[in-house]
Amino acid sequence: MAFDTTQLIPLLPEIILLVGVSLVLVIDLMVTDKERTWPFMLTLFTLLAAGCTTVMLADGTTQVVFDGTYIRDPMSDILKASLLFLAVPVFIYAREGLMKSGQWRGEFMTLTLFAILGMMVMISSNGFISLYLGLELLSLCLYALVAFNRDSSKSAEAAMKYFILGALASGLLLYGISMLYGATGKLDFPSIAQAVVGKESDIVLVFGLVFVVIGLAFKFGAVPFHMWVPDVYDGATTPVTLLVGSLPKIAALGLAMRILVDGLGELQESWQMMLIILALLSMALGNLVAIAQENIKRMLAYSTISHVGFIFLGILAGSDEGYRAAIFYVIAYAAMAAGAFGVLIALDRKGLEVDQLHQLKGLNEKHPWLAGTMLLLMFSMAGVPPTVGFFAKLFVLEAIVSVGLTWLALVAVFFSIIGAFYYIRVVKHVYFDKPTDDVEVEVGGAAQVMLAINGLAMLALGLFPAILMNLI
Amino acid sequence: MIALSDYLIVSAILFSLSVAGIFINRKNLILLLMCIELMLLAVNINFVAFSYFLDDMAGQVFVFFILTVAAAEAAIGLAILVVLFRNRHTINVQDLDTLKG
Amino acid sequence: METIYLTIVLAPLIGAIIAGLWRNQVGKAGAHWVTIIGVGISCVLSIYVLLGFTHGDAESQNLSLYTWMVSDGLRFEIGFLVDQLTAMMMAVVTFVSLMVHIYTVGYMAHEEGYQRFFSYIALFTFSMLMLVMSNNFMQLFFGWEAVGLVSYLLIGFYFKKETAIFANLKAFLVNRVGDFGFILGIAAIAMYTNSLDYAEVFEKSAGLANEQITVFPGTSWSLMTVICVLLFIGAMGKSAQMPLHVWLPDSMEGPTPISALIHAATMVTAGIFMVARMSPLYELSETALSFVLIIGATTAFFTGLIGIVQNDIKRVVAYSTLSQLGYMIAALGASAYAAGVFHLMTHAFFKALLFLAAGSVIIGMHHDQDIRNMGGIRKYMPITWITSLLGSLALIGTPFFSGFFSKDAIIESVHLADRFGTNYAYYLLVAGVFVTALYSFRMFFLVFHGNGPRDEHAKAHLHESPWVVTVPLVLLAIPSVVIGWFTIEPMLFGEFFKDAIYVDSANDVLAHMGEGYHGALGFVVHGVMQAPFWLALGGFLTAWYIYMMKPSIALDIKVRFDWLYTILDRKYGFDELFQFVFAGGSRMLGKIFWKGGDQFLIDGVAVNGSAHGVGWLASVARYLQTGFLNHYAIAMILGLIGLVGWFVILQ
Amino acid sequence: MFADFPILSTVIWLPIIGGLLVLGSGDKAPNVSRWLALVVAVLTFLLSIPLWSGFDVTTADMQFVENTPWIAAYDINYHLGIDGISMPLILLTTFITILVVIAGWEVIQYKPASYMAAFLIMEGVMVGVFAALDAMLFYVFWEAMLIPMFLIIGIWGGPNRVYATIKFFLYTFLGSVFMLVALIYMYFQSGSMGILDYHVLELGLKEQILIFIAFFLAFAVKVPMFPVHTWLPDAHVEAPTGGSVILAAIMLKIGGYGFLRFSLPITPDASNELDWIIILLSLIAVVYIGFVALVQSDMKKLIAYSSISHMGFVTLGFFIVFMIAQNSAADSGAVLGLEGGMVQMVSHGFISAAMFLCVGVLYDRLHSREISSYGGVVNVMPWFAAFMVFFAMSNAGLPGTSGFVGELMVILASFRANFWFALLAATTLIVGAAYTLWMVKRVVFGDVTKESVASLQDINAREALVLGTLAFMVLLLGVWPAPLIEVMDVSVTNLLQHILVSKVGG
Repeated sequence: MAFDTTQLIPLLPEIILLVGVSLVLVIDLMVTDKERTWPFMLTLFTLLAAGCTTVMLADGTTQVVFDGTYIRDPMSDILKASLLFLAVPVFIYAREGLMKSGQWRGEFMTLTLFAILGMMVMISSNGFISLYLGLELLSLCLYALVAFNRDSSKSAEAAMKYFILGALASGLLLYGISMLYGATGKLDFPSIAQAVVGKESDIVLVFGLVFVVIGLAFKFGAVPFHMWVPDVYDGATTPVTLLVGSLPKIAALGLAMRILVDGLGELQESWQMMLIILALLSMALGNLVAIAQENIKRMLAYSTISHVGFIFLGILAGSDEGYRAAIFYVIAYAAMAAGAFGVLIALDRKGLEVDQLHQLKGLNEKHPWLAGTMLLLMFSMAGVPPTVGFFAKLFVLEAIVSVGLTWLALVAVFFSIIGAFYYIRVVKHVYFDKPTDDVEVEVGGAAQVMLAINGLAMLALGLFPAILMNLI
Repeated sequence: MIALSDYLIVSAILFSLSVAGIFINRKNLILLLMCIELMLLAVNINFVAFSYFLDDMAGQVFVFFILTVAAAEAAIGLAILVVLFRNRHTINVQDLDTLKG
Repeated sequence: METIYLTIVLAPLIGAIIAGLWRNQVGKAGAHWVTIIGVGISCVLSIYVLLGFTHGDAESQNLSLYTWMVSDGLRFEIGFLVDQLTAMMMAVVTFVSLMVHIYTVGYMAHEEGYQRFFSYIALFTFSMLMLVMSNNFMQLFFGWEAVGLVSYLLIGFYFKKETAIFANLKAFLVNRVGDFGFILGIAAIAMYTNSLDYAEVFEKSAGLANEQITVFPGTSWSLMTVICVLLFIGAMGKSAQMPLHVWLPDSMEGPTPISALIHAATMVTAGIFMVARMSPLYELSETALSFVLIIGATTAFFTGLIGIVQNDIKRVVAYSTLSQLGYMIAALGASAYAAGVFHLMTHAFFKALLFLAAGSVIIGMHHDQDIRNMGGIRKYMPITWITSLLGSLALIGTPFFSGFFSKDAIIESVHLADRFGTNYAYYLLVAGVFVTALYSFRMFFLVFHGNGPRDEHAKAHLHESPWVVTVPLVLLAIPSVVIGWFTIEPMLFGEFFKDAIYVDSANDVLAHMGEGYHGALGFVVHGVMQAPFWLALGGFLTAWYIYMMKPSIALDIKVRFDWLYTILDRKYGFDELFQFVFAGGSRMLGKIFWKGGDQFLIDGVAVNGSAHGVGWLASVARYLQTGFLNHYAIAMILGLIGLVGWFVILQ
Repeated sequence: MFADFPILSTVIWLPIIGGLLVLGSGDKAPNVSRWLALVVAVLTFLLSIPLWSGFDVTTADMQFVENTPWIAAYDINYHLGIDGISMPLILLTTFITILVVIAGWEVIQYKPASYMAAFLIMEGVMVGVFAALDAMLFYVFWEAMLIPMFLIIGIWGGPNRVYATIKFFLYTFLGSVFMLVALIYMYFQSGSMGILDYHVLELGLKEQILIFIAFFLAFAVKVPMFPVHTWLPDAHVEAPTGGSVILAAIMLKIGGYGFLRFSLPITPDASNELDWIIILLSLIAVVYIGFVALVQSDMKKLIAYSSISHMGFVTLGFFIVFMIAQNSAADSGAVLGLEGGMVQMVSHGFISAAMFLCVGVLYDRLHSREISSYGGVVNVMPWFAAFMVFFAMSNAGLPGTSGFVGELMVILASFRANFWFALLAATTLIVGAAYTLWMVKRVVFGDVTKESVASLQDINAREALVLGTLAFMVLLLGVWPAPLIEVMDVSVTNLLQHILVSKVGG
């Protein structure tokens, strides 16, 4: 079949991004100043351009191009748009952090942009092949990024762990895909969907499904495949953790939706049961172990695990309402995580990374704006109205109650109480304790403004969640 | 004639060998990297077998993608290994336990 | 008429507010003038209203001022019911209060907190009038508690004295125990008659005569008995009857004028007034009346005994008040309500007189209240001597004195009543007469006769109190003597109380007594032949013989009967018992509940316990993250095996 | 009158925006922020007066209603409205906040702007709770109220504030979270988020019991009822004076209001079934907590326990409704109980606010809340002693003060339900008087033994103004409660008829 250029239009955002990355790569070689403002400006420009094009292209229809391997539909639009627009604050915070620790090198920009490209491919994949490619592109970039700080043994160890477990997980995923391929003979989701209709109880199919769900669970960081999350969050430098903690979760949701909903929608009862088990374990262990942490990054890692539990609740509801709730939740969560790590970066000082809880003491004395942002973020994570976190939890709970899983809602809500404790403990450190050291907090202008916007977004979306809800 | 099930059994054995290699091994990391490669190859066998028996080319195309990705993965894995060795002067799995709790 | 009642009630209140809030601006003189004018106005008007009833043709008015609240068909009003009983009480209250106001000018001359004291006694008069004039239970309860509040403030007037602030707390709490029963009674009435207005309640109460109420499941008691007993518990608290009498002796910590006003004449009589007002209810329950009778009689006799061994002049008079209140309650118990109220009136006069005389003696002796180092004051304070002689004679019931008429009427009516416990009560009351005579004249002789106060210094300063003190004494002495003679006819046997107090014809003892009554003189002649007169005389002679002729006898009686002496001295151990059981008991209970319940059980186990549990679980779960790469891989594989096992094999 | 002007929204959002402005004004010029806060508080109160004057006493349905869609996808809409039950509480909130702003004038030196801002925001949110008629809107306001209070206790509190405020937060969060699931469940049963629709929603008995338990957990913690009350004394002891006043005067009432607005009308049969548990807990609260209050050595803890005991009356008044209806002898009295509970809530608002302000006055001078460190205060502070004794008396339920009105009505009503309820409830007369007056004896009366007490000066004009207004309100409500009862009468009667009708239906 002839190749006509109209098929490229849905891919415009990806193309812009690719061109942008290459330019950054080249320009970075020539630029000499420490700030690397030019490549940074170019990166931001690429992201915004890609984001705008995604928004322009989004017209509610679904386009399948490239012989069925690439799909652009409302879900991919919202996920890609939120991914790109969230990447802007992530970059600003990361630049702030890396500048302080003197690690600000061009490779960070290129690797991150490639990672984002990988995510976009994953989100709009219509077959296992493109899915696998996007996933590996993302994972490999992240492995490299975690080891970004060459001379810190912690990062190296974290990277190694992440790499080994990541490779193991992708191996399991592939094994699952091969099984599915074997059972259905197809690799693209629409045809798999038809092929699967009659054969719910086929052993090979279910076997493949289990492996795929495990691969998926690893990407999210759900218990018992969560082991890498705390070590990577703690080991990597904070800017990298910020990246690992926020954007990939959106991509992971895209991955889950593609496989479970587009591909294996028919096997809903079985993967729903799997997800319930994973969700319960994640919420339980995530909230529980977070209490015993003194290191903020590890605490936020475990909090991510507990949030993953809630996202799984959205997916397992299986209703359209559930998926919308899951998307809303993951976008809100990504913003929260970005904000939280952003605040940590703002507190970093020359050469000394802030990662202990007691280092947060008395932030309200030193920098009320930052303290206010941290307050809004923490209460949003705890799910206390009027922040957006509450509505995220609310919509997910409504989804599962509408499907009749009221007991699951009660258990989820119970764990969120335990969760609330360590979030308000952070607020305690920030507001109620006196500062232990009198070192001034200096934060770059852009980061400070961005953090303020991020914090206030928590409140604004909390008061008017319809803004985001109607887009989905 | 070799039936589909024989291929599946072989790839299953290879797969479980590599998984065992990953979590039994106490000593060095390179062995771990080798196990990962082994796992990907096992999956390739699976794909080729299914593709042959279903006589649909998509499976074998997928294998090529997997091979390329495996190569990239090995590169990154060794790079991280080098960085790790530069910092820690050891590649023993037992010493990688500073991050815990 | 409404404006008159309003002025009667509001005049003292306005006086109290002015004296209280603007005390510095008004100054000492201003304060006592404002309050005296206030109370004076209401006293004159009250007497006018009383005359309206006795000589004019006024009949009872029942009007409501404003609706306090209407909830669920139950109307809460503030209003006045003025009939003969109220008029009489208003006159007594305002008159005695006026005397006390004038008296205090002298007594409290150089005490600090002068204006505050005047504002309190004016406030007291307001509360007492509200209580007496109310036409519904809610306002009665308002007056009831307001009077309790003012007595709390006045007993604790010398707030520097530790014993005073202990006494006022004790008084308030014991009153509150009474009010506890009182409010339950009101709740019962509100439930069964669905109204709180006297008129409506009395109308409906006839229909409820044989209504039953199950308090303990299985038993069922007559509703009227339960209501009357509950109301009477309130009266016991306020009028200091036997178990709840412990606060009155301690209330002597307050300045003497208030002992006279509150703890002799007005507040303590509120209980008797209430029972008399509720006569239609009480008439419907025999058991309640006999309960009242027995409590009254026991209080009359046993508190009188304690009076004999007291050495503080105010305590002796206090115990005599307790015993006289016992007499009034006994009269009510014998459903001779008019006799009870009659004795209330006469008692108000001579008891106020005795207290004020004691106060004047205390001023003379420079606040030394121990009668043992007094004596022979007769020569130095003649007016006080004469007036307290008249008071004592009226108290023990010598013929022609008012005490005689009212006390004899009570003893006669108890004798005639045929109810459970009447003869027990009769013997106690008769024996009480002897005891009353003994302790009142023991005090009289020890204080006024004998050979002068021991230490010279006190003797040198002894002189008659200023006119401000002695004039009220004289003014009170006159009614103590003559009031009985004039008012026995209309009150007891005449038509005075006809519509205020309802007495069931079956047990109308006073009517039965009335047949044999022909004139006050005839009553005296009849009375002289009865036992009480001789017992009173006997008591007088023994007191005269022991304390005038041979004081040594008193000592060896005390030695021979020292077990009896200690019992009486320690007031039958009621104080220690209540202190240990109630005060100590509730503190200990509080500690158990707090330490055991709140601190240990709820906080310790449930709250902190679960918090520690979660914390411990968290720290344990934390060790799952060992840091070893292969442990992580094992975890993943276990997860894999688990899921595969669950789904592939089980399905 | 200007009917279309959204009064309720302004009364909610004016203080919140005002609070943000005060926060914005920063701590550089404390006086500017204090005066701004006062202006906002007074303005809000003036704006809430039309709610009283414009209130139509004859109808039971909602007034000043505002209804605009908020999240259409889940048909959550911004639905506000008040009736006889919520209107007095709103006025109490706006009134008390002015006093808190004045009370915290000089006392708060550390970051006064954020202190005032926190209170103003909280005022707006609390009015929101009372006015919300949409389940989610109610829940958002209900939870949002926790944050300012959490910060107030945490930042300006006493030495052990952190433990107290975290305990306070988690306790309330625990209770309310289960209510959320119940609300969602009912949303799917009825298809709408409107609270009034829940009132007419037919539910099976088993469902009703589960929903009732969820609501009970949320509101029992707020009231606080017996087993879940231990957070209140800690929160009070550690909270600054202003915090204690708001906590006692208004936040406890939200629990009571919740019972009236949610538990009783939505699950009448379950309430009927389980009313004996709540009556038992309320009576325990009255008696048990009364004795516990007796042995307290810390003034604030004592008053905190006394508010638990008084709030026990409120829940008693609400839940004897069914027993009265069944008790043949009593023809009516259920409305008396409900209105008694309501009046007790309003009057306890004034009295406990005043008592905490009195302790605050002493604490500002001597920085100790221990009863033992005082004695003979009357000699050096006569005016303060007068106020203290007056409020102590009203706390012990002296007739003529508002404390007595609520207790009288509840005792009269509970007698109709069962003799023993009234008897146990009436013990509060004795125990209440005992612990309050014993405290007064040890603090106010007696001779001046400690020289620290000797150096105290009497209350200044500002404190006198605050205590004076409260004294006036307590007296006014005590001497003439008719207007308050009149306002709530029709709504409460309508609520009662609604409750007595079984909903188990279909």
